[in-house]
Amino acid sequence: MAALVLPAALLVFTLLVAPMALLARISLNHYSPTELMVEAFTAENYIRAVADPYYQQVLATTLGVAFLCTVLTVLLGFPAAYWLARMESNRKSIATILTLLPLLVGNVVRSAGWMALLGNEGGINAALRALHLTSGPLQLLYTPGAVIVGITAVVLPYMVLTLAAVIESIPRQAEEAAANLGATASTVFRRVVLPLSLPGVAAGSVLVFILCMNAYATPLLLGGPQFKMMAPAVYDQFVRGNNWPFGAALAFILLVATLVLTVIGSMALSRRYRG
Amino acid sequence: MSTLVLDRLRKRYDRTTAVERVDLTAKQGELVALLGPSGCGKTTTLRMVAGFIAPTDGRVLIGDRDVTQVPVHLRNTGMVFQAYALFQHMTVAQNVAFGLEMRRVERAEREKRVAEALRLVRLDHLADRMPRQLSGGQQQRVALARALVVNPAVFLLDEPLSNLDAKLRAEVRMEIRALQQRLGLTTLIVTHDQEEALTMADRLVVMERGRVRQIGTPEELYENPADVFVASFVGNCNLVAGTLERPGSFRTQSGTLLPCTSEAPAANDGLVLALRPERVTVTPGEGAPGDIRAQVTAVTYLGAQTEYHLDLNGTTLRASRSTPLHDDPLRRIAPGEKLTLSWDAASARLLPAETETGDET
Amino acid sequence: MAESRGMFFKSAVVASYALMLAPVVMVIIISFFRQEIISFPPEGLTMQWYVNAWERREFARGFVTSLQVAAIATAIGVPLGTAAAYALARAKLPGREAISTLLLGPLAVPGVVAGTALYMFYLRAETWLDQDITATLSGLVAAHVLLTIPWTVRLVTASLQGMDRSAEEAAANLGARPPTVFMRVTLPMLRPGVVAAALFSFIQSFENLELTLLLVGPGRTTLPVAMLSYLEFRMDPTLAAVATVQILLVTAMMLITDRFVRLSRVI
Amino acid sequence: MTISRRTLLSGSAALLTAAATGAPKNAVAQAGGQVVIGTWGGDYGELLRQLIDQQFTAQSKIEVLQDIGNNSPRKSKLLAERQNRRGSMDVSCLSDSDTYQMMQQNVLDKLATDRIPRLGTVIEALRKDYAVPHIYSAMVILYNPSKVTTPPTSYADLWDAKWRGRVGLSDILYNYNTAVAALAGGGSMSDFGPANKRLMDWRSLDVKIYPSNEALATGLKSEEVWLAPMWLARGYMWKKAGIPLNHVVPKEGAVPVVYEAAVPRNARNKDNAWRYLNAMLEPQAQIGFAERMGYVPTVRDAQLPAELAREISLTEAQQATLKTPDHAYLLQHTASILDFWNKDFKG
Repeated sequence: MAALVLPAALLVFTLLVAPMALLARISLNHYSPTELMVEAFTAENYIRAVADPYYQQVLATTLGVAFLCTVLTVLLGFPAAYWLARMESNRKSIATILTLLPLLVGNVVRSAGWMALLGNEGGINAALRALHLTSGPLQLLYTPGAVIVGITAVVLPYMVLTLAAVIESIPRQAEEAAANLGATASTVFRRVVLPLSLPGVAAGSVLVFILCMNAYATPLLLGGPQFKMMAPAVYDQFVRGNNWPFGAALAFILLVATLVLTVIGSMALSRRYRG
Repeated sequence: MSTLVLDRLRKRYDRTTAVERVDLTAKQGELVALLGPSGCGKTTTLRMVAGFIAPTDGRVLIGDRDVTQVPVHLRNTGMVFQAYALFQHMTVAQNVAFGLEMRRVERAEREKRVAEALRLVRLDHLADRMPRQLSGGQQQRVALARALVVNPAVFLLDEPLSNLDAKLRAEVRMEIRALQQRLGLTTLIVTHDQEEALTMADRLVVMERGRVRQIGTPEELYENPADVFVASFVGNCNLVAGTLERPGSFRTQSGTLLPCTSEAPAANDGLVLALRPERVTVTPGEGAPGDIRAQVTAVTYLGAQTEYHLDLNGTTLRASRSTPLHDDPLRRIAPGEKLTLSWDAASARLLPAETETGDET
Repeated sequence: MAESRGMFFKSAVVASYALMLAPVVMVIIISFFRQEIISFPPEGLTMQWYVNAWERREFARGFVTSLQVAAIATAIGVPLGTAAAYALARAKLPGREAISTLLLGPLAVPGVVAGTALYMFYLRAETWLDQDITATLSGLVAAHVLLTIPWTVRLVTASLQGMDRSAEEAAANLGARPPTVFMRVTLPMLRPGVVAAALFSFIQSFENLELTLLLVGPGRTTLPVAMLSYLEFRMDPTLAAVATVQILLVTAMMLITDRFVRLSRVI
Repeated sequence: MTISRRTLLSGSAALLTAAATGAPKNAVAQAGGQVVIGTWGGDYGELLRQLIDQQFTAQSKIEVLQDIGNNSPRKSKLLAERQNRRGSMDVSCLSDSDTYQMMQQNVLDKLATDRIPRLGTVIEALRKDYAVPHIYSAMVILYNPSKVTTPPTSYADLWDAKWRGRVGLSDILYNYNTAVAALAGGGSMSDFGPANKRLMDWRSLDVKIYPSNEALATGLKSEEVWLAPMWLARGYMWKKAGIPLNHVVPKEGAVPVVYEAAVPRNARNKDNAWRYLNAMLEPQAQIGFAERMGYVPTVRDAQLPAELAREISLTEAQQATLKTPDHAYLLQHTASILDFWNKDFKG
């Protein structure tokens, strides 16, 4: 039976681990503007990436956005997940499809939708102008706010679906029992539903955090030229700068940062959940 | 403790009526059982009392207070759920303390009352356990303690014993009854088990397909069932269709005449004769001429009781009696042999035959 | 109980769905705007972008390619992932934690990083094997199978954990050999998990951009890549028209799926 | 359920078979083989298709496939694939500085002059032995005549304090924008030294940076910005699209851009590629690009209508002052230019 794990493991090994090893090797090479990549065994790319205040800032931005978006996603996603989980089954199919639909539309299209909404000539500014609430256009697009809204919207369905599955497994009667004992709706939520769905919150947060850290299309399209997150910065180095060793080093820094924080986060959450 | 009044309570969903006009007054300290097969509306009724379901019409009164519009958490009912619904993330003591916390009872007072409640259900030694570490019976008692500790105005039990094994069920049944009587709790219990209802309740409400069939004490229901459904659902009953040929004599569809002195409820035909098996006396041997005679088709030994399946020229009856002693000739009766039957003609009731009209569609 | 929920709850639900659906709705709206550079209010309404979208064959072709790649990747990845999840849950494997981390790995590596690494790896492999890999269907499908593995392992594992094992024991007791038990009892019981895995695998493959970016070739571009390529050069509503058609098709597909497998019970 | 599952299974089985039997690398195969053109999308790709591909295929029976993307990923692909025996492109469309870089990296094949008869008609100044010039334009100053009443005359005028917050730049043209800054600061195409200070000045004047040329067009349309250094050809297109714009050729001399096409060494279909390059130089195609996109022909025998010529070409005098990029210098400094642009200017 153990052999059943082999095909999948081999596939991931060949198509992920081996290429990443190749990338790791490249990250130790030396970059030269004329020859591009010189075989070497140097840590200079890592040292440069860590020491450069610009990339420190990019990493900090990425972490900040990922953290903020994860928190927002939990706050917004929990009620939505509860609503979805406790819905009668005939309407629930529609609600489930509505939750899945954005996932199938893709980040590029959704970003285009946000651009049409947030642009200076976009829907929101036009509405504000029509209501005489503003004179000039509000700068909404190409701001960190636009990126946070965009990324939150992208990862929300994952959180909602993860949490809904967990909430569904909480017996409704536990909530009814609490209400019967005198708990208001918000107390039921705080004292019964929330503690029982903590494992789901942990799983969802880890997933969402990773997705936020790795966000590419949304920050690229909504953040504007002055806003940089790690994944676009990595791609920039590979494609615009043709500096593969440095791009590879940045990629590994992003990967390690994500993994370390994910592990710490899930350990903290699971300890709290057990305690 | 207060009285509980259900006043023309009704619940309609889009197309179906779950509960059709329930009127009921439970006196202070009275235990009323809602009895019926699954889907009869008993749980819906209970949940309307608790406030989980809003009634379409009618009112719920606890004491003098109309609570129909009062949200669940302000009704002060104590409910025990079928699967207990214990909070899996809290200890036994925390579970029991929850309702008191919601009522903002001070910590010292709270701890005292939690300890009292746990002592009452003999679980004081398990206060710090988590629910999943307890047996089914223990979890049941936690649920009881949790509902009782808040001094509810009305005590509600939703099939509280269905998850327990037979022996435990009988024990807990007596415990709940004793507790309820000691504390003088006005109680509504939902059950589909007629034995449970008969042994625990002061009064029973028999429901079927959203309608109340009969309300009465266990004795009234057993001795004087209002219709065929109640007769068959409460206890065992022989039900034989036929006509009242003349006062005192009932003719079954297969032509056999059976003695019966009770009054026909309606016309003389289209009737059902209801006769409890334990009211039928069986004697071995031929008997006197004019006696009712029957052939034994099966004998079921039930320990304390023995049941005889009888054939009277095409009409089947069951008789039951305490298992005869070793030297009693009845003890050796086998299928194929004949028996003589008799019963008090007054204990056979006549009921109208069931008609399907008038049921909800 | 829903009626007694507070304002915060209701507004959070509304905000949440507004956030998820607003860009989608917006895209549908602007697909009818007449002006080329999108601005509000519209200068008029038109269907011309739909005509344009239809004439640009790369979108229709991209849609077909995306469907094809997603279907094949799902058909390969879900069985592999299910088998692995089953082995991880039931077999006594040395280094189980490590293997399960490995299998969830594709989720943790940023798409652009994995895509670039895979592209370079493919190029090396092409030299060693003297065989085309980049820009081929097989190369693309292999990469997308990689995407499906972690989702399948995740969802099927969750399903396995919630499963009552007595039915499997009953089957074994009735004389079924382990493979038969798996095929006849375990797998059917895991169906919601497997269907969810298939759905998510399909979604992950269908909408993937980052991993795919460097692996597509001329004449074989997936829809998201075709859309990004278009967006890079033009911001007219053609893209919105393509997306609207895609939304309609995808919704129809999900409604059909829902008739056979209740999505609300799967997810 | 059984039925649907079976249909699903058989459906995927069919797909699997299709994958296993290995459909040919490209769906349709023409008698003359194919040629893969690595090109930009949008109007450029569309015009290639309309003005060159269709006729080319009709005459030669060679199928033309476009590999659409921006020049940066195209360059990365060329570089990544250069060790491989077979590359993915037969023709690569790139800007002049890009082709120079690719030539330096030994990616491109020398032009087979005998296979491209129309090379002889190419304007002398644009000739190279590793790439064919396809179209060209120059970086002028676009302005909104209703807002800007006294038009600027030089790149340096873009630093006038009265245009604070009204100058827009396209992010993807960072090296050309840096060149503009260098020229405005008194530098040259071989000395970008003065550019950095100028860029920082721009920054303090609230210059607006747009992520792409198209986004800049939106900014000009909404009159968020009034001035922009931009290709004359783009200005022509945008004017046609209804954006109120005029242009001036700067006193310092405009920076030209030539869009070229070259053939990688490891192209699979080199013969077809040479034929395609030749087709790109046909006068009709060249005029078509001029009419539709505003780029100037690179061949002497493509006669533009006088009206159009006035709108998109430079006068003899203006042509004489063109500041042709020093590609070697640019290549050496491209990393530091990008770094400064990203970190100091934008950051």
